[in-house]
Parts: sequence; structure tokens; C-alpha cells
Amino acid sequence: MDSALIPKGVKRCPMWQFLLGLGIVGAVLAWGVYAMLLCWFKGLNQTNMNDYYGFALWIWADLAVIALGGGAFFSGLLKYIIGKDELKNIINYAVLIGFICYSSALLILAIDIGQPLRGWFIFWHANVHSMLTEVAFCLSAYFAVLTIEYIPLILENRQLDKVPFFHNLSHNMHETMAVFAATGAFLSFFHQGSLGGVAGVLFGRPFAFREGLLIWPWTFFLFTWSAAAYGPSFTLLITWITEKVARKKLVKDNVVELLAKISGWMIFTYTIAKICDTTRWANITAPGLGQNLADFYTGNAFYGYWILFAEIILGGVVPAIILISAPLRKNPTWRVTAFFLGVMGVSLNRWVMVLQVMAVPIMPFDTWALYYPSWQEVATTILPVAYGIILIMISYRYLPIFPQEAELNPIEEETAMAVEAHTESTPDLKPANA
Amino acid sequence: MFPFSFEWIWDAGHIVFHGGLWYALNIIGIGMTYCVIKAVIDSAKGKGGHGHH
Amino acid sequence: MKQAQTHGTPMKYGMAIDLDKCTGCGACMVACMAENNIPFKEDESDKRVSITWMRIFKLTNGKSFPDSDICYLPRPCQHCEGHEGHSPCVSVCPATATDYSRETGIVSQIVTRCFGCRYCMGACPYHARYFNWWDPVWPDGMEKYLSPDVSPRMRGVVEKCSFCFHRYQLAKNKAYLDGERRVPEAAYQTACTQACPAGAIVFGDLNNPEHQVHQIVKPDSNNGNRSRNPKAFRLLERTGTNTKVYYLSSREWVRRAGDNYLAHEKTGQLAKLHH
Amino acid sequence: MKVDRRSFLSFVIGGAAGTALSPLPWKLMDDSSIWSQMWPWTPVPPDGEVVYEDSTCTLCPGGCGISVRKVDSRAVKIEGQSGHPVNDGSICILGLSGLQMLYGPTRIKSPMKRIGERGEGKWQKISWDEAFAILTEKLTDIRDKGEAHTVAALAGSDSGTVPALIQRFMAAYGSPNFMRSPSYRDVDELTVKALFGADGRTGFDVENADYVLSFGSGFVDGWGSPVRMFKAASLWKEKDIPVVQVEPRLSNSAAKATRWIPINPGTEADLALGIAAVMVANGIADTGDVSGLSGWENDLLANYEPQKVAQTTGIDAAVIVEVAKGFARADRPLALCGRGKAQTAVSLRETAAVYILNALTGNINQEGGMWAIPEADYIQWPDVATDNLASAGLDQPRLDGAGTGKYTDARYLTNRLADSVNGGGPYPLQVLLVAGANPCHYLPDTQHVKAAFARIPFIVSFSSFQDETAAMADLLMPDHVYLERYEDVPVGAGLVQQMIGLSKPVVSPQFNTRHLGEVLIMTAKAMGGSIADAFPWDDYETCLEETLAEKWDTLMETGVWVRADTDPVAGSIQLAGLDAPAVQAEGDVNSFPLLLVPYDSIQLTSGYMGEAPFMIKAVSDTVIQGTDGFIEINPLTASGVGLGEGDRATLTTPRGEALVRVHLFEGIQPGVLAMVRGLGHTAYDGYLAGKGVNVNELIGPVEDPSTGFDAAWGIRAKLDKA
Amino acid sequence: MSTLDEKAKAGMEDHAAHGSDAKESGAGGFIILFFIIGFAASMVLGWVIFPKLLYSQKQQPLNFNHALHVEEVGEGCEGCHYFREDGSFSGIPKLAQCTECHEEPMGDTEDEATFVEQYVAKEREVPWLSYSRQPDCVFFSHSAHVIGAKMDCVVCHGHIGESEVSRPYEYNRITGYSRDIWGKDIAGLKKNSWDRMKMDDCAQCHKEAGMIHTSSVQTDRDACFVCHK
Repeated sequence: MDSALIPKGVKRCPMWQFLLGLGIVGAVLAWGVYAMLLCWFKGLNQTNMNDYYGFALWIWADLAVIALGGGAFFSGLLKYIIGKDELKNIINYAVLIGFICYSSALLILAIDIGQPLRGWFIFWHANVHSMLTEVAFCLSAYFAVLTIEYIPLILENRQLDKVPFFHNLSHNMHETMAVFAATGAFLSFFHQGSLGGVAGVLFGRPFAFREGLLIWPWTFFLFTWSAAAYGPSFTLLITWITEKVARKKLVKDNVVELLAKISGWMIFTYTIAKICDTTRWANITAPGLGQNLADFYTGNAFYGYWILFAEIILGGVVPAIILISAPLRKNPTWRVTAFFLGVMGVSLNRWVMVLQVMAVPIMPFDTWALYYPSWQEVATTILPVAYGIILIMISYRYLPIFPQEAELNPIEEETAMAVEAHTESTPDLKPANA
Repeated sequence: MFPFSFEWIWDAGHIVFHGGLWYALNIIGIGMTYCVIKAVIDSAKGKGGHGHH
Repeated sequence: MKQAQTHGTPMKYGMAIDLDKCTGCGACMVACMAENNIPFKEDESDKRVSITWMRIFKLTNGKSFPDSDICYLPRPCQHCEGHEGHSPCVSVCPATATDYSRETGIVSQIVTRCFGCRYCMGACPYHARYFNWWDPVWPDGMEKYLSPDVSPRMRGVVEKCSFCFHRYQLAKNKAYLDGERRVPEAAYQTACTQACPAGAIVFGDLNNPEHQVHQIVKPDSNNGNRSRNPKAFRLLERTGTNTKVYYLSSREWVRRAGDNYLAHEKTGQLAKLHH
Repeated sequence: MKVDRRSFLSFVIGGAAGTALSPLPWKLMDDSSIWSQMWPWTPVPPDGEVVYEDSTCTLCPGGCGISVRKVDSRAVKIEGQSGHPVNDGSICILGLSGLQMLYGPTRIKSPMKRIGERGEGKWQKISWDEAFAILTEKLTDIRDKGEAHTVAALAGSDSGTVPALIQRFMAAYGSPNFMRSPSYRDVDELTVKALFGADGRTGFDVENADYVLSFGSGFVDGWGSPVRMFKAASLWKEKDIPVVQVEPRLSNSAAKATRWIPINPGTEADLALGIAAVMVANGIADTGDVSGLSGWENDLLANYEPQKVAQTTGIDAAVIVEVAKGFARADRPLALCGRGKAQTAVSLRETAAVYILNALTGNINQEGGMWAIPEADYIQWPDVATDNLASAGLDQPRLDGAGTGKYTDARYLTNRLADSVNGGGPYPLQVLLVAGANPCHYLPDTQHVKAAFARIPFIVSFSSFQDETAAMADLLMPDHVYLERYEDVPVGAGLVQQMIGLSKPVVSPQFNTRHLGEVLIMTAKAMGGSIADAFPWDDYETCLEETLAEKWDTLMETGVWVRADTDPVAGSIQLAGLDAPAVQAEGDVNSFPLLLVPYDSIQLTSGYMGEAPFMIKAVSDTVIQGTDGFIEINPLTASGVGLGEGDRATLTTPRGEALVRVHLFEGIQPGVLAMVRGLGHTAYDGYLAGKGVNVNELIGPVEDPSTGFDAAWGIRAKLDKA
Repeated sequence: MSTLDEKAKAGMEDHAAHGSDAKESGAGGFIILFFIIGFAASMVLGWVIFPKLLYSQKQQPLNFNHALHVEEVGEGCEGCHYFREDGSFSGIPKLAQCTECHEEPMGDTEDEATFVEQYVAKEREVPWLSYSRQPDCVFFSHSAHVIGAKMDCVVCHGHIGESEVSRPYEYNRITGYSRDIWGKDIAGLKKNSWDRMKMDDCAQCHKEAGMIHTSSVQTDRDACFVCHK
């Protein structure tokens, strides 16, 4: 019934299957929305946050999705600025994933603040000394860029494309995309960094505080670097998952391997930087403030040295090595393992930079503060995931996300004919809302 | 955010920060306007549609 | 640094709290609650969601019976000056809802500007900032005692000790009427200072040699405002928060509990301040 | 068709453009944020003219001067009255919370009579006239039957005009059964009589002492006049005065002392006598003011030589000698008696021992020493002309047996009220009037007390609050709270001078309540005859003004009347009470290996007043969490029972059992458990009710055979993992 | 599929496309028209109807003649609006103050009669509606402005002293503010210093007053804790 909207030359699951999938994920979405409304109308007492945990699961989720969404700006940078043209075969998906990540981040922020109606104060009454201000501005601006990058994709829907205006618009946007991509890279550099700065500037908290360059603590650069490094890994991981779900190959191996390789080298360099940073912090910064590692990793039920190991070794060194070495990289299992470890590593890093920062006691007579999220927090954090899946399902079904899909999965004559016939039998076509 | 808002000071911080910001916003804005207007003109010229470029 | 020239040297309000005298009775906490319209819930035993601008911490020397010793430490907002007024919280607030006054040295919090991102709470190592997780609700009839000098806070914003700034404002009114330029020492005292039955809290202008607090603390402006009084210390001095609340104790273990030290470091020793 | 769609689109676009260029979205955005800044459900306190009104706080016996800040007619803050002889501008946590009691929802808002089962909390609002009718009818019936003596009255104190009016009413009515809440005052008065041979109370010149030896007195935990003591403690710090605190637990007072000497609970008297012995033995005692020493000296030296005392008290002999010498050699040494807040009596043996210790320094009635002074007796009313019914009633023995038999010296034995009602008394109790007291919460073995109250046919409560005792009443005739009424406040509380404060109405009565004095006068008049004649005053205010006579103007002006040059009741003491036996803790060691001792906290009233929400908020989370109450226990003892910080445990004593949580505290002697007094309320509202455990339910009265007072200092207990 | 089919299809579709193009040119005019209609409609809604909906009116409990009182009482505004001993400002007089003169009706206006009967006699405070009440978070010191800076009442309150009748009190339905705070002009433009009393208006005046108002580290203006509580 919606075959008219489905891109030419590709096959999609029957409508009922599609709707069923939507329904299931939609239910989860509804649950999240319910929790969100609770937080808005009853206030943040719905969460398990407290005065020691001003930042918790939500801020972690924000930092994490934005780091993972980094794939968009980085592959954009590679394709449009550096000129790695093969990436055109995956850039669409990178953009879509980025779009989902960033819209999710903004939504979570809107739930996280105590006075959503005053949220715009962060722009209007901006305090330029605050890392959060920089985050808010660059985040919103970059989201605009992502939207711009996503629009032509939508316009390429078979029916929309028939409208001359839309066709031309998307055409022109493609032409000027390099400019947008560049701006996006510029913005991303800053808001990814500022997110790192958020923790790094807390000079009252030896666990988070870092020295740095001018006004920017080292975490600023580490965050940007890690987003660029792990973002692509996440794009590729999602691509892999999508391929498994769609039960067909969507992107050619050479493209995947290229991006994987780049990601690998980025992770490698980042991990080295991270190790230097940690070493300096552990031996100079923290001791200078009268604290040593043991103060941060012992004396509580959860945070131990394991977290350092898991983040830096498992989530840094290991995936780096796998992705750098050609034989391992070319082996799908190893590759995906690397992606997975990488995603785990960067998420763990963000967790540490938010939640462990809050947990560590600072005044000698203060105590460790451990926290677990309330179901409302969990639900509102899963909400964007559900929303993302839905957006991917729709986009994948109706938009030519994967340029190589048709070529990689040629469909037999009769089905193709059937589709054709069907199309022609409906002369007056409604847009995508059909 | 704007020079006329209460918090604004004409100091390096504000000029650099908001300078960069407005620079980016302008590129985005002008870029989009260009695309839209050009699209309108092209459409008027009867260009486009059905994939013949 | 620019400042209120026509007013002469700026003021720098601060406190000296004598922990030898403090008995941990809690009068300062309640005086603060009563003065500042601080809300309360049926269960306030979870101190991590309990708004107490002034909070008393109980310190122990870690020794076992009968050598054990305890000391109480009242903790208002420390009104950090940081570096030229960039205290941990002021510099991070994205909406300029919290500010540092060069004229009084007081860190302000404007709840109607705050939109509840809670970054400042993360930045404050003293946990002196509190979030209104709930709407404030007073049991039937009790709203009658609310003071008009302090605006009750709404749900979803951060609040903290203001050094009873409204009392300064009121004293200033009087000063104008009396044609005085400055507020006299006695005319502006915080509620906790006034209430403390042990007289452990001394409040005043750290810049004014005539004020008692200055005479007790003897701040050394060439040395990051550290006190010249050997009994005095500040909380987490090494982090460079540069607070304006000084504590006095004759007990070494108490002074050491005021900051983090590596095993070999002497109490009161400062490594170089970072940033 | 296509046209329509596109036109509509352009219409929408045009609309969007127009809207964006109109104030609508922007003003809405601004206004919605302003709305969030002044949500209608967030109160906005009305502004107005600010005035301060001085009065006297009666929430505890301390007698502090308060200065209440008012905005127009609302009281918004209570502060200390600067220049006041007791507290000079300072104030305690309880005084600060006064307004939460004045405006609190637990006030009894009008007279009420019980309609449900007792304690069920079903009440019916009634008019004052009806309330008076019920009361007078009841009292008249009983009296006419010649059973006037079966009516009893229990008041918080017996000094001041209001308690005097109650006593007078009882006298005129014909009942000997006036009682006051038990406190250290009981044993103090009795001991003063025994040692000095005259009526009076002790005073302690803490400001001028230069060596303080405190036998468990919580000088910063609410002992004496709390704010005065806080100030004194700071003064001691400033003057570097040695302060020795003898106590099994590192209380806040112990922490403020220059030296804390842990002692086996209940052996304070032995230490005092031990110190006395050392002083006598070393000839550093000043026996000038002490007569009768010679006859007793040998026993003293024999029974209380350091080694023996060290045995009983668990304090090193050397330490005992050291303290004794330090104490004796000081110029103005002072020994304090009365545990914690001194809300309960201690044994005569202990009191006498400590007072004698003071005497042996030759510092009696001297600067910095212990004084024995008479109460200010300004209430000079003509004696009550009793009619026959009254005289007959007054000839009856008291229900609690005070003043007769073994206990001739005791004036009140309120601790025995429950027993006598439960069958131990000479005759049944028919009516109990309760004013300014909450026996159903703070009398020991509270369950037993409640059972007794359940047996009393008719209970009238004059309480201003819905407390545990009011809950047991049949008739509620609520009194004003102190901020709404006039009242004279004679201050004892260890002051060395006679002092009277005056409470003035700071705000007009908030509810339909009546001044207790007023109620008594009107009831008396309603009952007519000799009772009415005993109350010649038109109203309470007249009564008060006449009674205070020349003091009235001073009081109206300064709010306080002080007589500095009070003559002591006597200059020297006659040794007595030392043969009195020690009071042991109830329960046997085998089944109850541990000792439970209650401790006092300044953050809890543990008296007639219930704690205000502010006070509960200030209480540490190692004392209450949610509704769980904590006991303090030494980590060693805890690990013995297999308990860790915060674990739940069952605490059992011979009197009862409670579920508690443990707080590990290095400041408490192994084998001893400490629980705070004042929690475990069953009445009041959710801000107080149900929080923690009422320690009085776990501890029973232990009678001091030489006085009859309850002198329990603890009870044997056992703790099991729950 | 075969190239032949391709061509055929393309041809057909081209045809269709041109057809639609033809229609388009005709529709162009309409499209512009509809755009204008939408634009105009929303402008009217935003500029004319919206303010009417946003603000509501209340009448003062009774008419007050400022001009007359200034004349009768003398001492200008201070005659009734004075400073208390603690330096606070009395604001709108309490009943007691009015009663000093109005024990008995003065003059025979209707309002006078109602005032004496309804309020003086019954000792009820008059529930005046304050045109210039700032929100609760604002601390405004009259003594700082009137005594300290010697400012004239008119600067903020306009010529209310010359009014002979009480104008209706307008307030914002959403915020509850008096309309005087934002000003009559929905665009928020002001001609006179008293047309608006938002934070920016205070700030503007403070800025003009120069160097002494630079105590804020964040803004180099007055610190928040000058006008806020």
C-alpha cells in the first residue's frame, strides 16, 4: 500500500510487519513520554537525584549520545572537507544517527532542568564564562546544521522528489553542503569540548579538575577528540545492527573498513592522550590538592580501579589495536567487537566524568554519595532510544539512506515489475504522510 | 546574547564567544536562504522533478 | 579591579566561627530557617534532599573509646571569592543567576533567574547549594510566620545562604535615612550570628580593621587572604576557592579535617594553587 | 485541488511569518517564564510595618527574654532579647521554633468533648460555656458526695501565679492531690532542706567559677537555664577554665569540657565521695561550712579510698586523686549535679554527695560557688477559707503518699501516680486535671501510665496542643500559648539570684482558646460558695497585677525583675543523706547483659512541648532516619552482637521492647547503649508523630528508698539482630 | 527493466509534469494572495486581539482623588506616603492613617460616603490595587532613590499625584503583574521614564548613574543583590 513511497530498486518488509515493529517500539516510547510528563508536572522529585547528585543519569546520557553522535560531524568533515569520497555511502546514515542523538540530547536537557519554561534564559541571559552556555549555543546551532543535512535526505523520497521545488532545494543543499559541514565541524569542536570542560573547570573538585590551555581544561580537547574517534565506531556499530535486522548488506566493506581504520587511529591517539592526562592528574594535579588515587577509587561499594581499566584499556587500547591492524579489522567479528568496546569505553568515560565526579567526597569529613536512578529517570533515558529506532525505521523504509543498497541487493524481475505496476496505477500521489 | 541584553559586556569574552556564534549562525542562515531562493528560481524556470538534471 | 569607588574601599563580608565554642546545638540552623522562609517536609531525615542553608557537620577524630573526640562544624555558604570573584559556582552558572558582588563580597543567588540546571551544585565542594525538589508547602496556618524580607522559592530552582543579605538591605535603608554612607557593624548581622547562644560566630567586614571579624582573622591579602591567626583555617583552602568563612580551633586534628592532605604534609601547608 | 494544497501552505507560511513579527510568541514566552517565577501556589508573604515586642519564653524553665519581630499583626520571627540578664540577645533552638507552635496545625483550636472511644481522637467542638458547664457539674457532683479528694491536678510546675491558682483551687475545692511534673527540682529542694535545714533551691555561679566539675550535667545539652549555660561554657573557654565532665558517654558537654572522664553509669556518687575522701585525707578540704564531718570522716576514708572508688567507677585511682587536688586547690571550684537536662531526679545520695563536695571547698554561697537561696515568694494571697467539704477532703492522705510515712520530706511523688491509680492508692481517682504537662509521653514506663489514665473516669486537659495526654482526655479546655497571654515566670534553673520574667501577649489569640488562669477563676466563680470566695479577682490580669504589686511596673517596662542580693537560706550545712543507698538499674545482668541509658539533646524538648518541625529538621540522621530511631553503641559491643552501622536490632528491657537501628559511636563506653529522650511521639502530626522510639517506654521508675522519687538513671537491656 | 520501457515511462511522466507546470503558473497569483491573507490575519491577531486577551481590568474599591489630597494635606506626596523610622517606606496608607481626617465624612461625594460607611466605620482596610507593585523577588528601596539619589516620585510613578480619579487597574492574566510594569504599549516601547518598570528600565537608569553601579563581577553592572532579595 505504501510501495509508492519506497525508494526505487529496493525491497522492504510488508506493511504489517513494519507497523507491528512500530507498535512495539511505540509502546516503549509511550512509557518514556509518561515518565517525562511526570517529571514536568510533578517536578524532579520524581527522580533519585539529590543535592549531592545535581547531575546524574540524564547528564550522562546527554554526554554519551553527543559523543556517539560525533560520527556525523567527523565523517562529514572527512567527506566534505578532507574529501574522502567513498564515505558518501555511509554519510547519510551518519547524519541520521547524529540527528537522532542531538535531538535526544536536547529533549533530555529539557526534562532535566527544574524550570523548563525558563530554559531559554540560557541563551538570553548567557554567561559566557560557563561551559554549559557554550554547550547550549553550539549544541542548538549544530542541531540546526544536522537538520539541514537531514532535509535533503527527506526530500529525496521518491514522491517528494517529484515536486520541482523540493527537488531543486535538495539539489542546492547538496551543492552547498560542504559549507554547512564545515560550520558543523566548527560548532562540534566547541560543544564537544565544552562538554568536557563542564567537568574540567570544577576547581573545587579535585577528581574532575584539570589544568589546560588558556580557558580550556585538557578534558575539553579530550572530549572533542574522543567524540571524533568513537563517533564513527558508533555509526558503524549501528550500521552493522541495521544490516542484521534488515538481513541484508547495506554498505560495502571497503567503506566500512576505511571508516573503521580512521576511527581506529583516532581512538589510538586519543587513548595515548587520555593516558598522559590521567598520569599527570594522578601524579601532579590531585596530589597538589592533597588527594591521591586511593581517595577516588577506594572506600566505597562501586567505584574501584576497575573502572579506570575498563575505560582506558578495554575501551581504548584494545579497540584501537583491533581497528588499526588490518587482519583484525577485516574480520567482521573482531571489528564489531572493537566497535562495541569503543562505544562502551567512551560511554564509561562520560559516566565517570559525570557521576563519579558527584560521588567522590571532597571535604575530608564528607562521605561517598552513591546513587541509582529512579524508574522515571530510566524511562526518560530509554525514550530517545525508542524514538531513534522509530525514526530509523521510517527513514530506512522511505528514504534512500544507503546508496549502495540496491546494487548490493538486486531484486528479481517480477517483484520489480509488480512494484512498477503498482506505482503507475496511482497517478495522484500524496506525500510521505500516506 | 545581544549587545542590548543586561548581561552583555563589551569585553574579549563576549566578543570572541558571541562573535564565533553569530559567525556560525550567519553562515547557516545565509546558506539556507541562498538554497531556498535558488530553488524557487529554478522551479520557476521549470527545472527539476523526475530526476532529469 | 573596578569597584564602587565613591563608596571608598569595598566591603568584604565574612565570618569567623570558633569551633572550640560551637556546641552543635543547631540554633544557627533554625535561626536561618526561620529568618529565610526555608520550607520543610514531614521527613527531613534524608539530609541530601533537606534544605539547610546552614548545616552542622559532626567531625570525629577517628580514635576509639575513650580517646575519641568530636567537633561540630557549622557550614553556611562559604561565599568563595575564588580568583577575583570567580567562585566555583558563579563562573559556571549559564544564566548569570548567581553573581559575586565586589562591593560586599557576597555570592548572590537569584532564584527567579535560575532555571534549575544544578551545575552550580556540582561545582560547589561544600554542598552549600540546595535544589527545591518539591514545591514548598507550609502546614495549614504556618505560612502566617513567613517573612516578607525573603522571597519564598518555587520548585525547581537552586537556593543557598545569602549571609542574610536582606538584613543589609534593610540596614542600608536606615543608613540612608540617618544620612550615613556605611552600614554600622552592629546594624548588619546574620540571623545565625545573632542567635548563636555560644557566641561562636562573628560576622562583619573582613576589610574593615575596626570590625571584630577582621581582628580575629587578620586576613593576609598578599597570601590569598589566608588568616594570620594560627588557630584559623578555611575549608578546602588548597583548591583556591578563597572562602570568606574562617574557622578557629585549638585542636590540630580539627584544623587538619578542614582540608585534604597527603600523609606526609603538615596541617595548614599549601601546595601551589592551580589555575 | 493542487492549488488548494499549495495555497493553504502559503497561507500557513504567511501566518507563521506574521506571528513571528507580532509580539504574541515573544510576550507569551516571557510571560510564561514570569508565571513560573510567581506560581500562585508559592506563598507571597504580605509586607507591612515592622515592630519588635519583648516577652519571656516559657517553653522551658530557662526564663529567657525574647524579642518577637512582627509585620503588622503577624509574628514572623522570635529573637533573643538583647540586654536580658539571662540570655542577652542569644536564643536556643527551641525558643526559635516558637512560632511553629503558635501557628502550628497541632494547636487545639477550641474547647472539645470526647465523643469516640478514649484515645480514638473523635471530638466534638463545644462552646466555652458548655465546657464550663460540664466541668463545674462534674466537680460539684463529686464534691457534694464528699469525695472532693478524689480529684487531682497535675501541672508542669508549682511556681508562679497560674500554678498557684490551680493549687488554690484544689485547696478551696478540697483535694490534697496537686502534683507537678517530676524533675531534678524535687530532689534538689529535698536535699537543700536536708543539708541546710531550710526550704530553698540551689544556684550555681557558673560565670565566676574557675574550676568546674560536672557529674553528668549537660551544661550545653539543656541543663539549668540553657542559653545562660551556653554563654558560661564559652566564657570558660575564653578564660581557659578547667572543666571536667564525668559521664559514661561523650556528650556534647563532654566534648566541650577540657577533660572528659568516662565513668561506669550510676556510680557518680561514689566518685564524688571518693574525691571528698581524697580532699579530707590530704587536708585540702575546707571544713569550715560543714558540721558533722567528724562523726563520718572515718567511714568516708575507709569506704571511699581511691582504689575502692576506682573499682566501682572504673576510673583510674590516679585520675581521681588528680581531679580531687585540682578541684580542691582551685580558688572558686564548682561541682554540678543533675544528669543531662536535669529533667529527672537523681538519688539523694548522689545529690548530697555533690553538694557536700561543694561545701568542702568552702565555697558555699560564695562567688563562683554553689548557693542555697529561697524561692521568690511574691504570691501573698490570704489563706483559703475552706468549708467542711473542703476540710474533709484536705484531711485525706495524698494519692501518691507524699508528705506521709516514709516520705515525709517529699512534696510530690508524681512518679507514683500511675501505681496508685492502678490500684496501689488509698482511694480511686475520679477526675484528673492536667495543665502544662504531658505525662503520657514523658513519665517512665509510659505504657503503664497510659493504662492508668485509661482507668481514670474523667480527664480534663488544658493543653494548647494535641499531645498524648490530651488524646486521653474527655474534655479539652485549651489554654493560650505563651505568645498570646500574660503570665509571671519565676526563674529557678540554677540561677544564683531570684528572678521573675513576664510573658506578654505578642499576638492576639489565634484560636478560640482561654487563659488557664481565667478558666480557673471562672470555674471557681461558677461553683460559688467558699470556692468562689477564694477567687476575689475579676479576671486573671487583675489577679496578676495585684499579686505582683510593685514589681508590676518594672516587669511591664523591662520584662524582668531581678533580686541580686538574695540572702542564702543558710551559711553552712549539716552532713546528711550519705547513708542513703545507691540506686541500681532494674533488671538482672544475666538476661540483660547491656545497660541502656537515656541521654538529652538540646535539639529535642523531651518535656511538655512537642518538637517543632524546624527542630526535627535539625536532628542528625544518626538519630532518626525516616521513622527509625537510633541507639548509640560502641563498635566493640556492636560487633559482639554482629551489628554494623545502621543495622536494625531489637532492644529489650525488663519494661519493654523496641525496634531500633544502631549508630556506632566511639564516644560511648562498651556495654552501654544510649538513646535520646523525647522521641517516639504518638500524638501531634506527621512532622513529629511516629519518629523514633520513646525511651520512657523502655525504662521504668526506680524509687530512691530515701526520698521516694524516681531516680532511675538507666536500665539493663539486651540487643538482638533484627 | 528494458531501456525501452524506461524511455516510454520518462516520456509519459514528462507529459504529466508539464501539465502540472501549466496549472502552477495560474495558481501563482493565488499563492501570493493566500500568503498575504495569512500574514495580515496573524499580524492583527498578535498586535490587536492578543493584548486584549492578555490583560484584564479591575476597578479600585473606590475612587481616589490624588489632586485634591495633595492640595488639602500639603507636604506633597510625603504627606501620606512617608518613611518609617527604620527607613522603610509606608507605601499606600493604612486605614488608621486615613481615619485621622476621615473619622467623619469630608465632603459629600458618593465615594466618601462608601469609604466612611464601608471601611472607616467597620475598621476594614481598603483593598487598594497597587499599580506599581514589583514582584516578590524585587527589593526596591525608596530611601535609596528618594533620600539617597534625591529622585522625584514622578520619575517612576508619573503624574499620578495630579489624577482626580483612579484609573482602572490592569493586570496580566498569565503573570498577575500590573500592566504598568510592562507598560501600556504592547511593543514595550516607552516615551516617559515611568512608562515601564522592568528590570532593564532600572538597569538603564543605574547605568546612567555611572561608576558606583559596577559591583557585579559577571555584568559590571550592579550586583544582583542590590535590587533582588
